[in-house]
Amino acid sequence: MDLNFTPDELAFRHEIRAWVAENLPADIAHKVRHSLRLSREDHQRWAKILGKKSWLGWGWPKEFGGPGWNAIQKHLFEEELALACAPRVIPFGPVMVAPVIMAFGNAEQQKRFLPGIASGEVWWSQGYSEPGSGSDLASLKCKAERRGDKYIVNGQKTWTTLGQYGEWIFCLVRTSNEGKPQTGISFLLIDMKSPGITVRPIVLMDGEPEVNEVWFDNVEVPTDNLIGEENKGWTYAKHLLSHERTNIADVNRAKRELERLKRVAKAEGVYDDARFRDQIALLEVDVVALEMMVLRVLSAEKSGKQSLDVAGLLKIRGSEIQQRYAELMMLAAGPLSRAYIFEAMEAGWQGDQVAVPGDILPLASTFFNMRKTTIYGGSNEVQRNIVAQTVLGS
Amino acid sequence: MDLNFTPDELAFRHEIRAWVAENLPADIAHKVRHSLRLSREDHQRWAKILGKKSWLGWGWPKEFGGPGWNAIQKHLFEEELALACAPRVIPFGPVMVAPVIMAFGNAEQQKRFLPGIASGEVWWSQGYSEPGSGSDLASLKCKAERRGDKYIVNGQKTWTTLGQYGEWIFCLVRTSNEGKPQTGISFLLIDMKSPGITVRPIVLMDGEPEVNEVWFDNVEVPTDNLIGEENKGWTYAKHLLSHERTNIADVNRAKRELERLKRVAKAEGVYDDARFRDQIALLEVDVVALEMMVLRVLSAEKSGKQSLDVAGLLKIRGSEIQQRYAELMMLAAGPLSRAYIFEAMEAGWQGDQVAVPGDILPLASTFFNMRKTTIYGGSNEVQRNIVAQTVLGS
Amino acid sequence: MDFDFTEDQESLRDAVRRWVDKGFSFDRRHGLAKAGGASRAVYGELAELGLAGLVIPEAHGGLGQGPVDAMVVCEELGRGLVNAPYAEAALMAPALLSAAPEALQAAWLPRIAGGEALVVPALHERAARYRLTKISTTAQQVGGQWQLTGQKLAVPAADEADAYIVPARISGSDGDTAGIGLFVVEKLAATVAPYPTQDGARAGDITLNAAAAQLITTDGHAVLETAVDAGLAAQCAEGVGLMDRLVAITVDYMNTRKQFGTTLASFQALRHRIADVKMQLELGRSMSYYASLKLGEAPAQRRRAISQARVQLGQSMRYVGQQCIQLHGGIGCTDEYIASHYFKRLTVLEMTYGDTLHHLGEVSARMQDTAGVFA
Amino acid sequence: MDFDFTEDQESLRDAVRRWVDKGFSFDRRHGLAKAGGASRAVYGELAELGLAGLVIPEAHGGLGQGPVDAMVVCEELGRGLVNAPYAEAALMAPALLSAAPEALQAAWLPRIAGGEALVVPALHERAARYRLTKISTTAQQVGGQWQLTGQKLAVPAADEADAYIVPARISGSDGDTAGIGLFVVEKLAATVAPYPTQDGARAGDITLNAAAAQLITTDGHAVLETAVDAGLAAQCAEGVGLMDRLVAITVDYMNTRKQFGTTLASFQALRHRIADVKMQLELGRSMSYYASLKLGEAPAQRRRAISQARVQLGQSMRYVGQQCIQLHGGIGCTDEYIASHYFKRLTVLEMTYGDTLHHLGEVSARMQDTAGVFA
Repeated sequence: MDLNFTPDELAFRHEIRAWVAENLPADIAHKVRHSLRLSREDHQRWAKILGKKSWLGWGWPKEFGGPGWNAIQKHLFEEELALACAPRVIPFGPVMVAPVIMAFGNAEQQKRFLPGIASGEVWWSQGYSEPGSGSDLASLKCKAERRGDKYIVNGQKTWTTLGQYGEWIFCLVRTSNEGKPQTGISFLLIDMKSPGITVRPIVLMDGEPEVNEVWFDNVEVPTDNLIGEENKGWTYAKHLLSHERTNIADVNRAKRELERLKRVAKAEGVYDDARFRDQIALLEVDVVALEMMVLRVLSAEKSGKQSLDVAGLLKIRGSEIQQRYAELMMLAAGPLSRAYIFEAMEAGWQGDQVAVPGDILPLASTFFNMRKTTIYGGSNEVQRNIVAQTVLGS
Repeated sequence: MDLNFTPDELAFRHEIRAWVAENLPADIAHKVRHSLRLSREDHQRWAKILGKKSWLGWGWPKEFGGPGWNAIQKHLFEEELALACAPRVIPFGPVMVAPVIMAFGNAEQQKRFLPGIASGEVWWSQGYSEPGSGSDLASLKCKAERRGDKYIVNGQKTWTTLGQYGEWIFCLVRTSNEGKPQTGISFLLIDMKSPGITVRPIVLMDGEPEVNEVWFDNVEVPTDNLIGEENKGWTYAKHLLSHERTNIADVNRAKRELERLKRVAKAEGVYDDARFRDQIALLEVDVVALEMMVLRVLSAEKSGKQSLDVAGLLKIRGSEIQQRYAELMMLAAGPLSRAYIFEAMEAGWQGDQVAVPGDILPLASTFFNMRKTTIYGGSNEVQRNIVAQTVLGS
Repeated sequence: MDFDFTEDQESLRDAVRRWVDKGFSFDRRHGLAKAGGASRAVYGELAELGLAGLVIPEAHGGLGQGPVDAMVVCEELGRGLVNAPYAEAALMAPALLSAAPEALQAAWLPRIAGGEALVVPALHERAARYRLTKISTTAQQVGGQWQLTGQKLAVPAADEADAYIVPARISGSDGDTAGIGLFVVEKLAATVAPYPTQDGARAGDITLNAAAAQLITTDGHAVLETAVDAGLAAQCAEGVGLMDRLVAITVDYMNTRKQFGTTLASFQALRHRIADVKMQLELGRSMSYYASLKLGEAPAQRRRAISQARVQLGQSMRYVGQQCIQLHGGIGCTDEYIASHYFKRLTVLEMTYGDTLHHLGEVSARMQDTAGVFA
Repeated sequence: MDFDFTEDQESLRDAVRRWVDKGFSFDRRHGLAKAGGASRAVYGELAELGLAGLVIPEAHGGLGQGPVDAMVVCEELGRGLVNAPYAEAALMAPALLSAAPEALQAAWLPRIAGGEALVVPALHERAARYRLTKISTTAQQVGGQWQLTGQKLAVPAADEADAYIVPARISGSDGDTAGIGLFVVEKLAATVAPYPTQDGARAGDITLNAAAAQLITTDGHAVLETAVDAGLAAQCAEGVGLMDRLVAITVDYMNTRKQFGTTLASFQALRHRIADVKMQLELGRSMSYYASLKLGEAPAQRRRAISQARVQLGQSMRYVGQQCIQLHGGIGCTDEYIASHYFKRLTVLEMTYGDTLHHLGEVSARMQDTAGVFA
């Protein structure tokens, strides 16, 4: 057992850190540091910078143009980006659909889609959830009927994160009603400019249109866009989920936000209030424990010796921690966090006579936004079902 | 709305307080105050003192020789006894079986059994739970077969509190296997001196033989001892449960123990430790909130205006609070509470050279003993089922 | 001991509830919030019901009612998610003015009672958090006229109010209870930077630069505490109303929404959660009664009781709010659905006039050997 | 970065586990506890496995192993619910003696390593709780001989030990880190009042009345902290072993015990509970690794890390212990069933060398701007 990184790992970290310091635009980092609103252009600009370095697909193997890093290198890369206040890479392209295309797409599909993902040129969205299918995803109804070399897609997806910016969307669609619900699902790539697609933003409780409803009305999709075999889409989606390992815990961001919480607490005069400070101390322990759990998983992946099936635990704990640091920052600001100034979420906002400091203004919004984290990506209740299944073996 | 007691109620409280001060034996109160071991004789002595005053059946109507108090008077009586460190009245006779006999027993049974209960002469036990029937009480198997004017009882009861002292036991027994499990249960009074009964104490984790297994091997019980109708016992038992209203919360004891917690914390030097003190403060809020909830129920009973179905909530919260004050007292003593001296639970124990103060010695044992409170009397999980049913209406 | 409401109180409750049912739909509320949170019109309608003068003495044109009546109203306003500064304007301001010379009372109270004047306390300062004695705003007399200089933040309905009640330091320094003056400052004398609030209402920061002020009292700390306690008790009641309704909404949703072929209400883990939610609601309701019933006690007992209540309500509001969102799932996080608005109001309430940790500190500092409802 | 155990460590684990499986059944454990908690024989068996000298330098007859090896052993001792003062005698006492003059080390360490001598720290004093600098026991030199006077409470295996390592004040007063001497006091020099403990072992209060003592060091605070931290890391590991096994026992029970016609494992509310239990177990395991891996750091980093770990373990041990009893129901509360014994040991562990609140205070006091495993 050794808690230290190897000299090679440390050198790798140093390389990443230097590169990020050089290449991350300061205006974007500023927005991330203060939870300000990121534009589509901000996301794209950063994605293309990463893409140019071939690091947008930082988890990709070399054969597909990725860096071919191991689990620990990936983690170090993610950590350096997070600590430097890089925006989170929109995962739908490089992290979610790309591995599926690599594993189950044909050579033509790989050639057609992967470069645009790797470069950050094409914005992908995810079409999984439906109004009636949240935790019970397999009950999805959005239908794709085969007509010659096309699928005709009808139905609705929802909770499509930043779908208003999407150019392509990967969808789970129902291609059969026979057998178990899981067996009639296919994995389809759909051009969002296709006629018949309507996107309607849903405003979340923080006032931001972060997710969308996407309607499909007789949308024609070439059968060339089917990944793998018809009715096998559930398997591919599950493969994808098994790829989401440690980053689901978002521990790197938690470390950054814990630092920020301490800054906010100092500015608001509660860092030296023993009661409030104890809450920070408890959270600090939570963050360290989560990081240790993440490192255990990474070490197991590297050595292949231990098997650790704790993805559910990482999701549950990570999301609870995200909610907690957001809550404590808001509580530190107290009554002043009641202000809600939509424009103040833009960088450079100058509220003429408003005396509530700009640093405080996004805190409550962030707290409200964070309520989603225990719900999305498989609600924490669903995660507990999964953990219990593993623990009880029944 | 008025939080104050009426002058009449205050006068009543005063009367009780004066009587208790006069009549509660100091040696018994001392044991209660310090969580020391109470003997059968201690319990009996106090029960007979109450019985002589006709207050052992303090909840009884006048027609059966009780004082005929209303809900608030009963509460005040219970509170005064608790605060004065009277032992809890063993409830199986006066609180549990007596109301069933009054409501469903015949005149002969009432005449035969109630006087012995009211005077404290006869020690009653409860025979409900069975090894396979804990939370799922209706699945009980202990069988009573009718043979002429007798029932032949075979089977086993368990968790019989202080059953080793019992002279009579009221049992739920299976008299039919037809229909729903609930419909084949009868309510039987059994003389524990009957041949065929074996009582084996179960030692709980604090080292005390507080509960028992009771075996019935062809035990003959006169049919005269059947309460009400055969196969209707479940209804009677439920009636009894509906009588257990506010005292299940045990808030009076909680108030007394909160005081004691503060004394222990002072003696151990942690009352002025802000972190520890905050825990006491939180518990204090819990206790006041529980008391308010109890008072709301009492007021509703008195006026009949509001309907409040919160017995499940009182059980859950009351038991959690009991565990918490016991935990905090133990934590206040810290490493010193590790000592386990069986003899130190006896009043008057003098541990020659033992330097750990006698006050501390019962604290961990009490904490361990209290683990039962969230399990017995319908586990808190079962209570949550009941509360949810009420809230959801489904 | 009696927790029944009188017939008058039941009528009062019905009147408010009828007004909410008829006149304050979620659509209206949502629309007002989206348009910036203006509430003067809503407050005017409450005044028409006589509620603005609820606790103002009859001599000054009010109804002269007590804390339990105020509790009834606030609970209903909470249930209806009414975004008006009722507690501040109709309960706290009159309490503060009660310490004023008779002439000043006569100048303001009848107009407050009638709803013509909206007067709100302006208490918060930067980094003062919940300490009532940490006041940077100063007051000095210039030629017989009091002038105030300083800044107050997050003043409710700042740009809709006619006047503010402002604590300012006449002498002493942070932590001193002596030397705190209370003043009425008319809006025209202040510079107001208004903004919407997270809970769909409106607030603002006001800057006073030698602003003309009318003196209520030069020894205002005690009455400030009294008024804040009245506000806290009102918040407790509002919180109960909010929770009560949010739980009902959630129960409906659980009985309707299906996943895995069955309603959410059929999953035991969610059933136990709603049982825990119910627990927090009833503990909160119990302590809301407690707060209102203890408002008339001597200051030490009153403050202790209020803080005890707020510790419970703080925990209850947080748990009920967060869990009811969680029980909804995604829909609970959206702006177009009502639940999130209840949740946001509950969240803001916890941070007004002391959060849970603040009041825990108060309880801890005021702890006695014995405790209980009658201790 | 690597969390794999070496082959040697796996062999060590296997050796301890085999001994437990063969020689330390619950019946034996229960019997020992009922008979008063004597553990010398058990400790002797551990010594036969070489464990008494695990971390003692080879020069003094030990195996010279490190914290991870100690962690492996303690985790297995926890899993087996072994009631021997292993951490105190085999880990803490050698750490304390490492500050002694070479002659004193040579006099004791080989005998400890071989298991011939059982030497335990005697640290607790009345109302000192967990403060290592609050020491009433005094040391003075009389004719070249050190003499100690005072009382130490809850000394592990007090009447089975051959000697105690006793901190005593040479100079200074409560709170001073300077002036704390460490001494070896042989049992014969002390008056011992022994008693069984709640967790099935044995302890005692020792009274020193000008008791003859051998000086380890006159400046003992730093080494005392080091030794206590080694003990705390060992406790973390033992806690993990205890929890791991208790969870396994509970899972078995849930899969077997039927109520309402089905196994407990089929109730969703209980399934979610065991998921939460698993969470606490894995967080605890992670922080136990952390504690052992940080033992070699500089004092400030080491203390912070150890307290962070103990805050997690404190929470984990409490939750896992209490919930596993609850999940059992009545049987979990009985003395004859194994679960309650795990629970009692977990409870006692939380109160040894600092409870959760104590260590939270340490974390709070040592907080830096950044935090994390490598901070």
